[in-house]
Amino acid sequence: MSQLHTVSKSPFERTNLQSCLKLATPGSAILLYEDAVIGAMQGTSMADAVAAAAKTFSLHVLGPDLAARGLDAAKVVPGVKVVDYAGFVDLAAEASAVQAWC
Amino acid sequence: MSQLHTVSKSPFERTNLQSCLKLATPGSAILLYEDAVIGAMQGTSMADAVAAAAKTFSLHVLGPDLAARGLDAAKVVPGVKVVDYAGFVDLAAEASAVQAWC
Amino acid sequence: MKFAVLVNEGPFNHQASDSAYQFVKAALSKGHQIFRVFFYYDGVYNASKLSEPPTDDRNVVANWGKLAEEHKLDLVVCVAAALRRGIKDENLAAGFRISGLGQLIEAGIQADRLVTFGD
Amino acid sequence: MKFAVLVNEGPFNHQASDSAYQFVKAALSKGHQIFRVFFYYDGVYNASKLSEPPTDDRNVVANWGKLAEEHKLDLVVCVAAALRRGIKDENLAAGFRISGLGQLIEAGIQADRLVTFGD
Amino acid sequence: MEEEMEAGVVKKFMYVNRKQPYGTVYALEVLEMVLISAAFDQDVHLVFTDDGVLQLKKNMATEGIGMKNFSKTYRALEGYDIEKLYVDQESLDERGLTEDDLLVDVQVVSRAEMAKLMDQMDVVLSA
Amino acid sequence: MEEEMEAGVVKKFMYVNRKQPYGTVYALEVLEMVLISAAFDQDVHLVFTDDGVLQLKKNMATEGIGMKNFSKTYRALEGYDIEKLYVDQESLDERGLTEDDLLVDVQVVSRAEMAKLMDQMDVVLSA
Repeated sequence: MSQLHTVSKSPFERTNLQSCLKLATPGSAILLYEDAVIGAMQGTSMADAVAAAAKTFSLHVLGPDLAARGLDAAKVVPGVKVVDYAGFVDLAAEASAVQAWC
Repeated sequence: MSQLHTVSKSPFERTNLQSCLKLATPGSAILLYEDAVIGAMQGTSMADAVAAAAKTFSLHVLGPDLAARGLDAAKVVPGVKVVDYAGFVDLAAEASAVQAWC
Repeated sequence: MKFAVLVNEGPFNHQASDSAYQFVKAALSKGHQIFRVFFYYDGVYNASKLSEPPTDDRNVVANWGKLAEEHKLDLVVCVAAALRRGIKDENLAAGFRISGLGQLIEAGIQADRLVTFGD
Repeated sequence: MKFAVLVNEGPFNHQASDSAYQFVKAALSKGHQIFRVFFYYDGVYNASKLSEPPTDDRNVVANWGKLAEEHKLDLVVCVAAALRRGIKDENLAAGFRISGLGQLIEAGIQADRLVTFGD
Repeated sequence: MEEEMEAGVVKKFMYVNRKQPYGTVYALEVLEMVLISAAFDQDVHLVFTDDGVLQLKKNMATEGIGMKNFSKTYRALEGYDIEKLYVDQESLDERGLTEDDLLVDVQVVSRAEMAKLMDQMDVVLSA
Repeated sequence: MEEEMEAGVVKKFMYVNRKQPYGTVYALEVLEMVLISAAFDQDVHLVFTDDGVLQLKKNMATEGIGMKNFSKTYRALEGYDIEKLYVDQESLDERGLTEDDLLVDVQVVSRAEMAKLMDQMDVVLSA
């Protein structure tokens, strides 16, 4: 059982996701939510890095935050799983602890 | 007369300084204050980029914020000028407008 | 499972309190228990009963209060953080109580998971 | 020269209000005029008279009030931002007044420079 | 009132939007500033750069996060004679967006053009 | 009281400090949390990474910004039996700092070691 890491700020605006990727152990779950969801989209300048991360970590993105921002859940980077708030709860329950990177 | 651009957040934490450097016109004044002052120090991983920027822009850093953080004003990147709050006021007065990058 | 939730940002300026609220609702729907919701840093502003958002938008403070009433949630505002920021009994919204940081540590010990929202 | 100042963060959580205060003091010392200090977004929390910081630290709210009294500063809190966040006449600190966003635009027009502090 | 006192003074105001909607309140509260400055008959410019371009994204559906969708307001700006909206191409590119993704007409400019425009302003309000 | 109720339960608590002092209140308010968790006899770990390493910088002089210098508190932690302080070498390097720049004794570890340590925690509080 490993941790769930949550990231809520945009990776275009802050370095939180970078720090998280450096300090999360391989196999950990990571959830992008709030402004961080842009990081899960195909076609962005960081999509390749995110696709690579999806091979090391169990990467998730919060669907309601995608929808609010007009981002299409069908166009997330391959390997990233879309979850709702109930899925967020499940991820937290399945983890050994939850670490917020804001 | 060109603008004064102010940056208050750490360039290690946010991308504000990067954005500022992309959108400020050459010759503009830039002031690093609050957490942004770490960006003015020698020996950091971004010191070379800041030294290069100091050739394009009139780069300043707020001394009281350096001192508060235990950072030595004698060790700022060459070309960066250290000012106090009165100097901040002068920079604002001399500019055509002041733009905050937070 | 027993969850504890920590909210670190005020209402409106950041989405953190909204996300925490949605998380708590989802956890309750799934039959989990919410041991406590603790408000720290600017999170204490979520407990201001004077908050009056535009009527066509959600009311974060009132939403927490209603949820607390329906599910007997323990909403605790940190006394030290609150005093600094001007949240006291006289402007404390219904459903919240003011107490010490020990309540957060206790939540960390008692709950199976502590989930943090906001910086 | 005539300066206007905009403060966009609350006290304590961010340094913005402290920096704005130091800037205003320095500008006054140099003989400049402060046309108005406007508080927007979470900046409205700077006007909470209930704020009680630890006695061994600075008191941001009281400092603004004192400076306003000494130099007849016009400290204006945005009514819309304040209502949302629970700042009203009943908890408004001395030295501040609540008014519309037009006061900010007017300050932008009237002052030679508008200087913003905080996100 | 103040409005009359100011008659005749028209300054170039620029609102620089650099943040997404919903994650923070800035986008919404900037719009409130924008509408007021139009009432003061100022020369209003709106710039969307960095994550700010996401404020103009089509198809926002906010029911799931329980917040109000305020993106209609951008469409209403024209009615207030606020028609100078600028987006920089680089910020769109970085986020995998094109002009077609935006819900209002904007001028898409390069970063260099945006920089030049910014430098001509009298008052810059950013978030 | 609650303290007694909890007697015997000792969890691994970790405080992750990622921000500078003074620019925000996080460093100061995290210390308040740390001191309380010591009073609850928990197994307390403090991590300083990213800009958080600057919280431990020697020679802070805050008179000029009008704020209280609270860096003495880090020195007092030992008196509360809080002795597990970790800093990662990479964060120091990026900021041009060395262990000599820090005002308290810490364990300097690699990012990989810090990652492993984090993964063993029961409760993680970050700022």
